[in-house]
Amino acid sequence: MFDQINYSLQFIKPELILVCTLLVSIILDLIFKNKKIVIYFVIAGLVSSFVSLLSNSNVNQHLFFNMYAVDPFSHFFKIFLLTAILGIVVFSMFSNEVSEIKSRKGEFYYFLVALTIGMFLMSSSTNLIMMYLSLELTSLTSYLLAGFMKEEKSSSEASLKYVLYGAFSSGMMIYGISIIYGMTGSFDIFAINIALADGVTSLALLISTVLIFIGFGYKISAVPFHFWTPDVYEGSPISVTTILSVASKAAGFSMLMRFLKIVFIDPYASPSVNDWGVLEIVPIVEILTVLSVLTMTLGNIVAVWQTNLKRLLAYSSIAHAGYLLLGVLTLNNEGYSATLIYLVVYLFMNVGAFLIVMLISNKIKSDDIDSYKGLGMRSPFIGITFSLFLISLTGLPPTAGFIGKLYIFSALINKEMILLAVIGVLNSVVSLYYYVRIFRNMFLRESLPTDKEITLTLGEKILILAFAIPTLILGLYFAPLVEFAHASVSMFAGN
Amino acid sequence: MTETLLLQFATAILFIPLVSFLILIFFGKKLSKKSSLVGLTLIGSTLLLSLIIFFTKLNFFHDATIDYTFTWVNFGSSEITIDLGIMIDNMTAVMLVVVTLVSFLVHLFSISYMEGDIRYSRYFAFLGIFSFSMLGIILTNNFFMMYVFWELVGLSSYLLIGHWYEKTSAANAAKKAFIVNRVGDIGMFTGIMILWSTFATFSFDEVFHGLSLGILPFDSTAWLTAAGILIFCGAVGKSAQFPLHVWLPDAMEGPTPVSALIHAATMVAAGVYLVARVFPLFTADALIVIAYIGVITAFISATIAMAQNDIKKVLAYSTVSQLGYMIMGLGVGGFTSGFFHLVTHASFKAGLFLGSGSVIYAMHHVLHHHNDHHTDPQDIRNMGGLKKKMPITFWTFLVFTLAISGVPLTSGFLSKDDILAGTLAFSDLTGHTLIPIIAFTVAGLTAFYMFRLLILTFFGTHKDENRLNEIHESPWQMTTPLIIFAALSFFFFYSPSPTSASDGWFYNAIEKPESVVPENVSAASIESFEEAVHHNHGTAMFLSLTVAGLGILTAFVTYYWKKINPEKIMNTFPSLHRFLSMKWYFDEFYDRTVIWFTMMTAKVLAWFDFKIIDGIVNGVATVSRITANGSGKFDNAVVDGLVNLTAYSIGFFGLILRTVQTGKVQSYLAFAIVGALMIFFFFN
Amino acid sequence: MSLVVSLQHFIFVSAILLSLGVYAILTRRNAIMVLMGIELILNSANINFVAFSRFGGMDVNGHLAAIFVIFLAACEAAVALAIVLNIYKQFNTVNVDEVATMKD
Amino acid sequence: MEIKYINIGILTWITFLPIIGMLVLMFLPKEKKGLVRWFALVATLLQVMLAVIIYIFFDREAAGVNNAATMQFVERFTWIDIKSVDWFGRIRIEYFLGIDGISVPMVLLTALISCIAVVSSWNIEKSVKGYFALLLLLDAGMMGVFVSLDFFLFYFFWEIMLLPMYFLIGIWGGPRREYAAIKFFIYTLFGSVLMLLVVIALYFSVSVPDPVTNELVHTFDMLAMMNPDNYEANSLLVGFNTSWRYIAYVGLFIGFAIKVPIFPFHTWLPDAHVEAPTAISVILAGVLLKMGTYGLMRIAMPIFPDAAVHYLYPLAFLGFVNIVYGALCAMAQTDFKKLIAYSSVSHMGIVLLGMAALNTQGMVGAMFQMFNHGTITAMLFLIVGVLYDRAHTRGLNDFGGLMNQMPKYSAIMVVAFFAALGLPGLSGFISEAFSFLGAFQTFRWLTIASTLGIVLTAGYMLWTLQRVFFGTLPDKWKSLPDINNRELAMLIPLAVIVIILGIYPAPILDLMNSSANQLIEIIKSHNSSTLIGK
Amino acid sequence: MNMLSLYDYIFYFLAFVVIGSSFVVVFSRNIIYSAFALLFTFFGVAGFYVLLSADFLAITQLLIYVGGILVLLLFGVMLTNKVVDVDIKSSTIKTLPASIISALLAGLLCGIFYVTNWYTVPTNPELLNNTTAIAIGHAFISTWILPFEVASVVLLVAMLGAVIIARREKGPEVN
Repeated sequence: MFDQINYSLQFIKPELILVCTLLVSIILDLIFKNKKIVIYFVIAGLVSSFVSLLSNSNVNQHLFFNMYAVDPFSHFFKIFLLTAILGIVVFSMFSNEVSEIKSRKGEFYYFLVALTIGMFLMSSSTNLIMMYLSLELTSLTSYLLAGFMKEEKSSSEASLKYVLYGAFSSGMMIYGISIIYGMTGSFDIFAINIALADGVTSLALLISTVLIFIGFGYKISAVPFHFWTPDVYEGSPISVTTILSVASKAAGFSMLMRFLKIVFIDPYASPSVNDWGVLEIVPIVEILTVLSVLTMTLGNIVAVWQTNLKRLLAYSSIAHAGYLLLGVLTLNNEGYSATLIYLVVYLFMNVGAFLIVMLISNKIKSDDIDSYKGLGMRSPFIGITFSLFLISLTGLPPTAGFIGKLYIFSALINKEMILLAVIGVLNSVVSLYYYVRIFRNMFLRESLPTDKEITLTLGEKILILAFAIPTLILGLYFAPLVEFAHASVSMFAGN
Repeated sequence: MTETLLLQFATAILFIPLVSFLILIFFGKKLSKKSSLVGLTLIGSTLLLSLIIFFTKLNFFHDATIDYTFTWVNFGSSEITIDLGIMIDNMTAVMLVVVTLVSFLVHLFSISYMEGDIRYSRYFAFLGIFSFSMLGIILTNNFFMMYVFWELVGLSSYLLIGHWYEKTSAANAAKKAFIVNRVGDIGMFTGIMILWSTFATFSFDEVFHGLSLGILPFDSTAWLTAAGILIFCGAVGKSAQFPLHVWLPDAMEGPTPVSALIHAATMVAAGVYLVARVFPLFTADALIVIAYIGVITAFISATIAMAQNDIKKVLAYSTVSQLGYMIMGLGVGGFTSGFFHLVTHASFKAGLFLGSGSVIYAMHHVLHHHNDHHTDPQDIRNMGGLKKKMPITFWTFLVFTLAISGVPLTSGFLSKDDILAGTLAFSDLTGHTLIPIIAFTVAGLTAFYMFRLLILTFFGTHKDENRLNEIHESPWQMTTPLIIFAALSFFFFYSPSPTSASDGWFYNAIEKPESVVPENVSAASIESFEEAVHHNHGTAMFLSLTVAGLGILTAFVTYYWKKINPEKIMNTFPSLHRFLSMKWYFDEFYDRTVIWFTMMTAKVLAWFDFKIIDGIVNGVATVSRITANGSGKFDNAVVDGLVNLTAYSIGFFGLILRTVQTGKVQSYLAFAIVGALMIFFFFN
Repeated sequence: MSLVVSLQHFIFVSAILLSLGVYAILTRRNAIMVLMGIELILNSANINFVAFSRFGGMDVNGHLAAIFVIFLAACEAAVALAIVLNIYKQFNTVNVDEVATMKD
Repeated sequence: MEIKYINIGILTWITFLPIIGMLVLMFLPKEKKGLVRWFALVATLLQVMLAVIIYIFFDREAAGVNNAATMQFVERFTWIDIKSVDWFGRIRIEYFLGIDGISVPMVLLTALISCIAVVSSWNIEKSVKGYFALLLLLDAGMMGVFVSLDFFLFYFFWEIMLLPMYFLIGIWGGPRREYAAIKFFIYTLFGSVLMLLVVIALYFSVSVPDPVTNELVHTFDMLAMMNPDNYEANSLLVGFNTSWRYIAYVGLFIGFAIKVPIFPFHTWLPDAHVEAPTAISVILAGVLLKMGTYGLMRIAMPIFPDAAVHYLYPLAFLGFVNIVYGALCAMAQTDFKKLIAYSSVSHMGIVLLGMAALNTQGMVGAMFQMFNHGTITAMLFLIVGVLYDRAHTRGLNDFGGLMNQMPKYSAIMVVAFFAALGLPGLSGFISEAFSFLGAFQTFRWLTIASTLGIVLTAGYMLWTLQRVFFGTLPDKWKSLPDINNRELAMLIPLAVIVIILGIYPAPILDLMNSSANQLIEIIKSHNSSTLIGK
Repeated sequence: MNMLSLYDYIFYFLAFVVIGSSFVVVFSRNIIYSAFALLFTFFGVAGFYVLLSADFLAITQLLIYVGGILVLLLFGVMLTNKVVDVDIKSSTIKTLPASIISALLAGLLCGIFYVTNWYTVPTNPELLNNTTAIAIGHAFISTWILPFEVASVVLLVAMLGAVIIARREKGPEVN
């Protein structure tokens, strides 16, 4: 028994390092007035976790009595999440919102570490209670981060809405879990899978799936569980919004994908690459299809009406969740790998876009789309890089966004879900409407004479480029990304 | 003199006018006055070469067809190629002389006529390009080039009619000429398409050869007839046949020498030439259509000519009428006579126009001298008594008038008589008796209105004696062509006998080609037709002399001796007179039907395009706009971006959906749980 | 021992409790009342866990799950109340529908 | 044929030269506008030189189309090769360039029109650097479309053009530029996303053996897609005359039709043209519209010969509608640019008609019409631009009597107008005539109906000529200067090409003959092929 | 049919307590009443646990729910209401749609639960009479060690977070 625990421990070094980082930085934050020390310690902790993570690349282990899996799939997400969090930590250092709250600055960063731990756990959990726990860890930290600027009404409001919505959703989810437990007598998703395959069929399964999906749907902001998203994205500090739209959404997807793959796939079917053999007990693909179509369509067409850029990006990120779900619902290796590819691509373009919104918001104190008039001419660097991110979000070559969409639609077409693919591409046409409005304001409209020149520091420029260059490069040369994504899901093929 | 040399000459004839055009268009400004000399010299040289070809061909290669072909476009396989080339047969040789001669004389005439014109050099340049295209039509041995030059002739006609483009009427006339011609050309092009789809060649010879082997377009004689009629459409346009004749009278807006050259002698005759060229492929039905078109044209325009007062308009309608004659002649099967009338008509009609040009020139000078810009120098009612002041013009004009009226000893008598004989023969053979009846009526009408013109212009008294005294004869550059044309209007140039053309060299050289269409749809054979013509020759001559005489007599009675008051007759039949003077209301008819319809369609479609296709369902747009305005959140810029139905509805639904986002977290939760329940029930 | 009271009885109670929780969440304007509703939901889930555990061969896993839910309920309540207090500071109200400055 | 400079093939050079130019341009100082302009001109002139080299060395006999061996100036490298997981199969995207008779006229046209567009942009004063940078990017995109043989690459270039175009219209355009720009953007994106789906579907249906390992590799190679033997059994698009193939063809068709534009997808065109600056109108009409028909010829028809044959009549019918509808709409316009825009709709209809004929004359006619329309319409837009620069209005009814005021200008304009209305002796005639001749053999009545367009075109063209040049000169235009040397420099080459090709079209026809025949062969022969995948 | 045993009576009593008190929680206009009614609900649930032989859990329920959460909630009520104020009542909104939703949910769940074939295993009666604390303790340090440790991190974060959000900041107060 202790052997098992000892054995398991060697594979969770990255998580352990993060926990230590969290604990030490709490202490450091109490000791030192200079919060920079905490920040650098957090960065160091994240980096060392990253380094130790790299040694795990070929591990495929079920640990802690099947509670936890360290495998290529979770490995992919952990690398993804650490990259995102590291980026956002650096990003936050440039944020006025965060630096203005001097007294709680250190806390902000160690909460980021806690969030990372939560997301790590989400991506690796193979037990429903573990999933619920890690989801709650992530959520709690997110509520706190969203309300971090507690003197600001919008931030407080965001955190209230978030916490109520989140608590409700997780409550429904745990109720759903309880029903599943009642039917299968287990929390272990593998065991549940076997039980389901052995002939548990009932309406209760459907209702519990739907209830569990409330939890997942809330995490990935899928329609109709997305309602918190625009308000929380708008009210939170931009760096937190970025985390929510990228990292925590990715973590949600990792959990959802693992859950779907393990629970709803026929364990006795001979494994096939393109068809995992979905158990016919719950119309899971249909449910996902409806969710996905609703999500991307609603996200896009409501985004058309937004004038606040954070809110616009919030709706756009809802729409992107819809695209991601398209990849998930194919329930095969290809679709899963396409989702992973899209997530990576989305990381760069979305964080880049938020970064620019934040920098502009720092300088001109406005997120309104009208304040972007003439920006492209006043500040060509911002104009060009922002355009790049927006093109990528639209999904046009030569940017990474195109590659992401390409793989998603490839997966759909290969599964002969043509109609869904058509809906997907038409949605990306709709999305052009509102992205183009930003171009238009930046380049086609004249700026007011009162508008100041926006100058960026070298650090800011480098940070923007750190997101812009991958966005471009991945559009031109994406083989490593695709290989990585394939490798990460290929463990599912054998089952 | 070898065939090769002849071909080289022919090529030279074709390109010399082009060279003239290029020189004058690029260096015209520098040459200024000398441009006319350049043009004259170059066209003179073509005349010389044409004469050489003419005599050589008729004397040494009488029965040969000299032909040169090269591959112009190769579609990557040897099976389909487009071959172009030129050919010289007797018809070509005759036409070459006619065209270059008229062209040369018109050049000569224009030197003084156009003096002082602001675009003097450009005028001669355009004459050059006209000559080029006209000669192209004559020399070609295939349909493709025929069509190409056909259109180019249309272009030069357009440019020359629009020479004084500052005048709206001139610009309109030019446009009308081009477009009406194009309508005919489309028919011709369609005809050519039919032949090309069948034979994959444009060459006349090869098409005829194919037909004579029994290959029919789309295996049907109907399509063959259609092809013939469609190609004839080209002639309808260019030769101003009913119903496309409306452009020619308007074309008189161009300078008078141009009218003489293009709109009387050569270009309009191209249609006749075309019909003659492709004569073998006409079926009997096609020929009947052609004959009727010709005779209807002749009749309509003759009646209109009677009621016109503008000297050039009268001549224009007379031209249309005579062209109708030629077409009719060909249609009834009188191949040689129809073509012969083309040649004789060229000289006397060119002469008539130049004569009228001379008169107008004189009138214009006088009016100009008196600063009178109200009196129309072309209105015959303002003329009269010019006989003494302009003797050369008068005497030559008289010769032309006699010739066109078909008075014996003139060339016109020879050709016209033969055509009339042909119509009689045709009615004998086919029973279409209406054709000869109208043909003879038209002969009488022609004599009447031509003498009316002559009398009103040259006889009688001028309204204003003082002004009459200032009128004087035109310079030699203008009278010389008149004299030459007058000379050419006598019979001896064409035939030793004043009564029978068939003895002359012309009938010897130009023979009716054998039809290549299948026998059951072919017209009467040459022998039977010749037989019938011969049989009717005497009758025709007698009748034609009678009607011509009657016509002349009526003219003299009415306008010279004034025994009949034309005003009175007009007042008796006012509507008839208005009908004739308004040219049978053809223009009005077209304006209110075809053109109106086209413009309306265009406008409706443009509206449709703008409103419907583009801004599909404004209703949705409006709803969205009203809703949005009401809520005060309308983003004008967004609606700008939303251009059509989809966009509007997307916006609209977006607008509705966003109202769900109330900001109240409990309603969010309610929606979430309702959503979850709906998913459950949906998939239950 | 044969029981009239079966598994169904317990989970019916739990279902009713859940619905009442949902009702509270949807209707009560006071944020703290909403939190109470959430507690009801969590309790209903717990009843399920324990009941299933009892009738599923006294499986201790169900109990553990319930314990974790109780843990998390406590954590959540702490955080949520902190946020509600902060809201009260900012908005001077804890009525959820009045805290709605952000909307479309 | 391989011509290499510094180990890079000529097609890469001709495609990426503008991008190099653009990058260098970015580093030029903003203030030196003259330098920027000259630099852009040099870049495009170099491109023209390369085009001339291609023209000279192009092998007229090699057919290409679906045969990689007879493609010319081929450059083929693996761009992306993913072989990590066996379950996915190998993914290979190639950098595959090559040209044949279908593309070479377009390459020449693109180089020429781009260069002329630079010259005509000389008087742009607003953000000169940005303008020329975008123009060069656009140029590269267009060239890339015409030289790519890998569908992925093709799509890549196809989409790359959208953004520069959007900005060029949106920033430097007329009063309603924003509207026009977004309309263009949305419309074309709509078309291209459908195309993307078809590309993906094709990709999964086609596989070729790897030359080294002999394993089957999915490929974006267009030429492989044209070979029915390469379709995998049970794949979506295998076989002939299946409904999926029809759907895929229609998807591609819509993508291309929007670019052409084919009725009823044409409404972006008048707006885009009217609002775009002159040079952009020239590029739009001269090159961009051709991409649609090029795509149909090069991609849609040979890949889906069965569907192409099946939808031949609708294609021809749309051609007819375009011809007549465009002409009628043009007739009702009072805006000079709009008139020409609609005339483009009409003229592109002829391309469709010729293409649908599926015989040598028709196909060659259509290809030639693409080239000719490029030169002629470019001239027309330049002419409007010249006038607009001076008079600042494009209302046809505002003018009159300019013939005497601007004689040189008028002369050029007359040439352009008569070329546009298909006067023999000018290049437009030949292509129209060939298209009609070809179409007549296949669609008798439709072609006869379409000839109506010839008359209508003459009608509105001459009417326009009259309204602008004839009649009396309004007083306000008494001081309009005649065309200057720069403007002549851009118009005369086009006029010369129009005239020379009008007399002797062989220099261009020779380039495309064998490819056209091959193309027809491919489309017609599909019925004899019985293989249903492997 | 068996006679109702004591066990059953207790069950019905507790069910009455749980549902009745939670009705009060939900429908009471006075928030204080609601809070106290919640106390009974929690007790009732704890009673259920006892009925279901979950002794450890019943204790935990009492300790944490009653001793912790409920107190916390009461504090919250007190802090956000001026006690002397009459505004301690909490009004309700949108009762009709909410009733429909809730009724639907309850009906749906009960209906489904009624027909569902649950995972049931005959229970060893010995287990019912023994305390579960030992088994739970074992599980916590063996199979459930990871969730156990994670829960500690969650608690830490929640504690810190609650403090950070709720504490008063230096500087001008908003109130």
